[in-house]
Amino acid sequence: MLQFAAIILLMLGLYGLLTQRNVIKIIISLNILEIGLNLFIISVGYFEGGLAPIFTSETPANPNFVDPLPQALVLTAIVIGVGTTALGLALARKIYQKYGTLNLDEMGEN
Amino acid sequence: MELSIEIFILATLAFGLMAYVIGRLHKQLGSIMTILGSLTIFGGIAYLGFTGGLTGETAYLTFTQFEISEFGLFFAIIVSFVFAMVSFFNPFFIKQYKYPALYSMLFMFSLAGAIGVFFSSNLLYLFFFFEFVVWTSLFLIPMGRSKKAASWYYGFSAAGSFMLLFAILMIYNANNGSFHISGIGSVTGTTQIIVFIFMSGAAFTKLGAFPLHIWLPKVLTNAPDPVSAVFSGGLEKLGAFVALLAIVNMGGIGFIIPSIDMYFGQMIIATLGALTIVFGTLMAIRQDDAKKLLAYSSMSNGGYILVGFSMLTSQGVAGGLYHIVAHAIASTAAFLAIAAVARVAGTTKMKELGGIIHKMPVTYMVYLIAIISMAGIPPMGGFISKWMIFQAVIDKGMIFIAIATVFGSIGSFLYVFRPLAALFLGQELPQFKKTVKEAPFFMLLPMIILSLLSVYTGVLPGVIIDFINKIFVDMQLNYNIVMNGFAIEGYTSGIEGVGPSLLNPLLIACVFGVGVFVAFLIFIVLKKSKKIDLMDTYTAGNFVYTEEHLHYSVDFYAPLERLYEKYIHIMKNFYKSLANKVREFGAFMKYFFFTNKPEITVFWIVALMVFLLWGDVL
Amino acid sequence: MIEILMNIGFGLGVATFGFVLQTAMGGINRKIAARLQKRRGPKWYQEFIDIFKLLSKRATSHGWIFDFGVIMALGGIIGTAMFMPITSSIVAFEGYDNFFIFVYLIAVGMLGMAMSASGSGNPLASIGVMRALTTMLAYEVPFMVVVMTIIKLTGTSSLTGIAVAQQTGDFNWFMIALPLGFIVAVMSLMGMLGKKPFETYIAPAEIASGPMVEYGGKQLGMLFIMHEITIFIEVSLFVHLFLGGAETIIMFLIKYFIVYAVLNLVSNVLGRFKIDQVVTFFFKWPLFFAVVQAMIAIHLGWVI
Amino acid sequence: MSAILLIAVPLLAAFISILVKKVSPYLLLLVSLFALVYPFFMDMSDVIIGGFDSPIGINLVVNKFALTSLIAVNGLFFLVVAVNIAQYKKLSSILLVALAGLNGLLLTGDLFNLFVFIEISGIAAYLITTTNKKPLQTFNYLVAGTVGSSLYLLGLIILYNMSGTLNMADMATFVEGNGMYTLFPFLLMFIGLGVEAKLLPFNSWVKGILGHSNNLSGAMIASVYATAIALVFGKLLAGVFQIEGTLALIIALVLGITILAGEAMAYASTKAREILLYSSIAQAGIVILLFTVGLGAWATFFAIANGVSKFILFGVVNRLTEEVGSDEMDQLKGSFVNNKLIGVSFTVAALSILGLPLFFGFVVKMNSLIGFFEPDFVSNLPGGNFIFPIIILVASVIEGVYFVKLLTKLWYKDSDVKVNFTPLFKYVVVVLAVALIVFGLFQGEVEELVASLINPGGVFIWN
Repeated sequence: MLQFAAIILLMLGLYGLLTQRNVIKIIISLNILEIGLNLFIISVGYFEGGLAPIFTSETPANPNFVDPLPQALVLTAIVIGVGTTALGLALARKIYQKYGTLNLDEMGEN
Repeated sequence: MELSIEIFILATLAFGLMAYVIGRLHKQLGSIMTILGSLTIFGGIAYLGFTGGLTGETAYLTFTQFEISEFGLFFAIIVSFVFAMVSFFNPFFIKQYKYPALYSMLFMFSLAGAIGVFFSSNLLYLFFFFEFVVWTSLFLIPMGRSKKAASWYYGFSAAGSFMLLFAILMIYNANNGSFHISGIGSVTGTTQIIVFIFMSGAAFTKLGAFPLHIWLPKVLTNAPDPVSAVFSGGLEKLGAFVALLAIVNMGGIGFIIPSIDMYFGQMIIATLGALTIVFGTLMAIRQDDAKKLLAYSSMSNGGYILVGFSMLTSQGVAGGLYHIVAHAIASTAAFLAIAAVARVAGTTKMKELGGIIHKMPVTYMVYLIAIISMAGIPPMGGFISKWMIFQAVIDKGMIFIAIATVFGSIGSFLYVFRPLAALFLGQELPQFKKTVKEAPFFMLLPMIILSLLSVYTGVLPGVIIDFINKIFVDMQLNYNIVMNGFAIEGYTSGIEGVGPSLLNPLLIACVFGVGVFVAFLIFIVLKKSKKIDLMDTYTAGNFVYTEEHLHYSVDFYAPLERLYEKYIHIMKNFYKSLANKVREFGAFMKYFFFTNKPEITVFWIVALMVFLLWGDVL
Repeated sequence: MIEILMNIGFGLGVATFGFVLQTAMGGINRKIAARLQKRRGPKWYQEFIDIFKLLSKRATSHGWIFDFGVIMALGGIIGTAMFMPITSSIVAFEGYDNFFIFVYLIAVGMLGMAMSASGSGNPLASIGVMRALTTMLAYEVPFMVVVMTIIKLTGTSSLTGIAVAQQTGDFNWFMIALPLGFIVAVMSLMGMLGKKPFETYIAPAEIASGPMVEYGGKQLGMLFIMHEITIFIEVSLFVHLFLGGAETIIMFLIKYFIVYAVLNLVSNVLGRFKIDQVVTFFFKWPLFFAVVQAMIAIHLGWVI
Repeated sequence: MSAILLIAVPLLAAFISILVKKVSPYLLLLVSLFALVYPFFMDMSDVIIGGFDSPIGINLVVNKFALTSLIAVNGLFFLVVAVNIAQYKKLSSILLVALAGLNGLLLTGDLFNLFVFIEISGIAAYLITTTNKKPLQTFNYLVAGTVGSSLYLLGLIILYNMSGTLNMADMATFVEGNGMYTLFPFLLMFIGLGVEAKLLPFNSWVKGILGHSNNLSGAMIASVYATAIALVFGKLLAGVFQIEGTLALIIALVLGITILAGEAMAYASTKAREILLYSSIAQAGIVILLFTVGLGAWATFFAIANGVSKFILFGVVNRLTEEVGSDEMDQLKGSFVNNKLIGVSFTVAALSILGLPLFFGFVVKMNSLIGFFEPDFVSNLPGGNFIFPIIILVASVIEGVYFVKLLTKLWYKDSDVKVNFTPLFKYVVVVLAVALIVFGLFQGEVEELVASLINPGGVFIWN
């Protein structure tokens, strides 16, 4: 189920990228896409009833861990996503300074 | 004495570099280096070639291999000779160029490349030298009149040389990874046909044959005057070289057409060659620029070479080879004569010129002899080659090819006469009375040498026929041209009791001489005539005082031109629209993919995905 | 050496013979044409008188190329005529009377004349030359196709060889063997001789006699000689190619007379083409017939 | 000495440079010089990071291929930086990050790690392109780049889910057995990388970026980044992906269109920079095509030759544009009349791209084409044996026509376009041009060098 949610988010993000004409909204669409992706990554490692992959004294003898790697990966991906978003927003600000608008259609550049 | 051919190539390159260095210090001195260089190279190759002192060993250019073949030697001698003759003109033209030192260098470099092509036994390096000639000669062109010609030249040349490359790679593939030149003959089946098509394509582009001829008139018109001569007399012959490899060396391609006993592939080549002749002739007739006219004549003569080769008979192939010699000499001489005029008159447009003969009689005679040879009239070299080609065509009984060859031959009277009448003869226009004078001795020298050779090849063909026979032996072809004393044996029908057709050029020349002598006697014994002014002519009761009005040189063949003027731009328009199609495609793609909208990329990604998923491909 | 000199002398004799023959023929035919038109006409030797008168007059010259061209023209034509066989046995250079020599060596003469005319500086002359060359382009192509057919069939391009092939019975006279080709050749010959309707390049009314406009005196006289010999060459070519040549000199004279007279009569009842009409005319039916004839003869082998 | 230094040192320097702004340009120069020299002394052994063994932990792969690409990319990087740093001192830290990212790209042997480096170098690239003063174009680049890398990540995760490994070598062995299931993720990854590698139709950002580029960004993106991305792409195509069936068809289509359309678009352009940028699209297509069909060794050098040429071309054209104020070809007419040295170098670079003899481009193009025709060569793309050489050759013809047009325009005109080049730039350009000629002349040596990239089995090695 989780995968479906992720895919839907991905699709939403793509849809936003295709249709939105506002710079900020495009960045938001990008973020939605990334969140969908992150969710997807997480979902890869997860299964119903899995335990956190940490060995403690209470860990059963034959532990049913979830895959820890996607969780590690997703952290990196999130960080990168944040970086990109920040850069995008900075650019948005520049764009606004230059054109006085955030709407792509109103910028008058081909 | 023995020398390796690579020494010559390296020496040519060295001469080029020297010409550059010296040319940077002093323009003319640099160009004099080109004279020294090309004369040395020509002398060396010709001397060692005839005495058998050339070897193909490589000590420096170890990446490639050379082999001394008779046909390579044949071409190398012709081309280096043309270069040597033209190089005499360089010092007189060098001041016109924007980059004189570079000119001298590239002039020598293209000679080096050409020699490399003729002697390479490694096909890949044959291509290497082929391309080398392309780009070195490429930069000679824009030093002339138009810069656009260079890109036309490159477009066609590149198309041609890549066709050659493709053919070479096919040969490589078929011969288990060997680039040796003998591989051309050993391909079979479909590969053979593809190789044949592509190699012929390369030959056609270099030779400027229909339908790949567009660059030729453009380049020959707009290149600097000596370079036009080099192209027409020398570099074009690279195409003939490839044609020889493709058409003759590969042997018959495809099935045999029974009624004329020709292979289908050769038939196609012959047809295209015939079209080249007709096209070149018709276009040459209507030109106003003397250089452009000669350019189209070069094209049509290229057609003769192709027709000759494609006959695959002794007469045909020998005629083609002989035509290479005759045309190289004649067309170089003609281009040089026009260049000499252009140097003093500043134009080659025939409607702006007139009466040059009164100031430049020697140049005129050179041009006259050259065009007599080009039109295939005895006693010049062009007659012999055309005669042999006619023999071959009749032998095969190919009517349409015959029509084309005859048409081109008669048509050549028409067009070669144009510059004669409009440029040299007619009223002496006042603007040339003061400024124009005969070319200096060092320009006349090569022109005179070329004229003498034109006559020599037309009177005593023995030496060249022997050489051609040696080429046949060397290429392991079953052809032979028999010399019967001074006469050449032509077409033998095999009908009982009928001997071969004989042509005795020496006899013709003698008889012609006797005729002229008799006419001269008649002329000289009769009363001496009174010399009158050119303006003193019959004008049906009108009095005309301006020379221009008594000079008929614009639209000379107007009635004839009107008959076909609608159709002349077909091929050019085809290539122009091809170029436009590429441009439109590019503009379309640009419009389609390169708008400044961030969603475009996303759209394409999604579109590709949807297409794949929906189409159930995955 | 002596032999060659003898041959050359012989050849010069042929040329002289041709000149005398054609000049006389020309006179006779002028007479015939005059009678048809209900005139008395000039004497049969009128043309000789004209030529000798011209040669004896003092002339004007437009510079060296003007004279040089005339010499080259006459010289070329004399040279060509020297190769011409009269009968199958009377030929100056046996074995070397190659058809292509006649086509191409004659062109030297033409070129010389064109050069000289252009050198006169008269635009009318240049126009005449232009028309002459254009006409040449028109008639030469169909003619050559027919001749090539003959060469292919007989297996030799030697003129006597072709004539002998017709005499020995290998072929009928080619005027019968190749009827279509014969018709084409007749038309081409009309063009070659500059007879109406193909006399556009002389066109006295429009361009004042075309190439000849500037000439007078000895130059014109020499060009007249050249003209007569040219006609001799062309008509005898025709005789050898299509009428089976001649075994005896009488036969040659008869055939020659018939051909020339018939052509002359035909041309006298026709008008004149415009120059572009000449070209389109020759490139339509004559060329078509020539090709059809060649196809039939060479590829199908149907020779009567 | 460990290869990790190539990534760690620039990153460290990047941090330091933020602290001490004054010395940052020198630091950058120093570090990029270090990155250029260091590979020559590096051990040829894989580096394992974090103590986990290869399939599990991240590893850096150091082999001939990596070394060659490192030297080429870092060399170009150093030259770009050296020529431009005086003008763009502020960017020092970013360029250091870019260097780290690029080195990481070329070294890493882990697919996810590759993603991280793509993003690092990508973000640095976005920042470099902000110097174009066209924020909107940079924004386009950012969106396209991010979507691309997201797709790469998506594909990667799907692959991980199937195979349970992220290591390239491990993945390659997994793919061997499960070819057809990996189509979809591979396609995603291919598209993702295709965005960066300028493959049509995922490259709409290129025009905005390179069409308005300046000295720094033009050379950086078209030369350094293009070479690096092409080589990385090549690493994946040659080493990990198994291209057959539908994927091969799609890739063949994409590449064919990229090459032809790239040249056609360049042909249709009248602006010097646009011509160059579209031409580099086509070149990228050719390089990736070569990698795809398994001619990796020559593709490597193709990418490098192209990078060197593009450095000269973009460098010169951007400089001209800056002086003249327009990059319309007609405005630039006669620029080389007074700058013969630059002109000759430019010409050499252009001729090298066209693949004309005497120049490096010829050696590379010829041998690549010969590769297609080796008797035992079997292409994994449909029609690869014959169609693609023809496409490359046709493209070369079109390419030649517009380059010759450009060259004749730049060389001939009587007007006085006066452009001053800094001496340093001149030296660099001339040295590169000479290098192109030298590599072109010593073909045998180049061939040996290339042969060393191919292991005895005849397969191009990436690890």
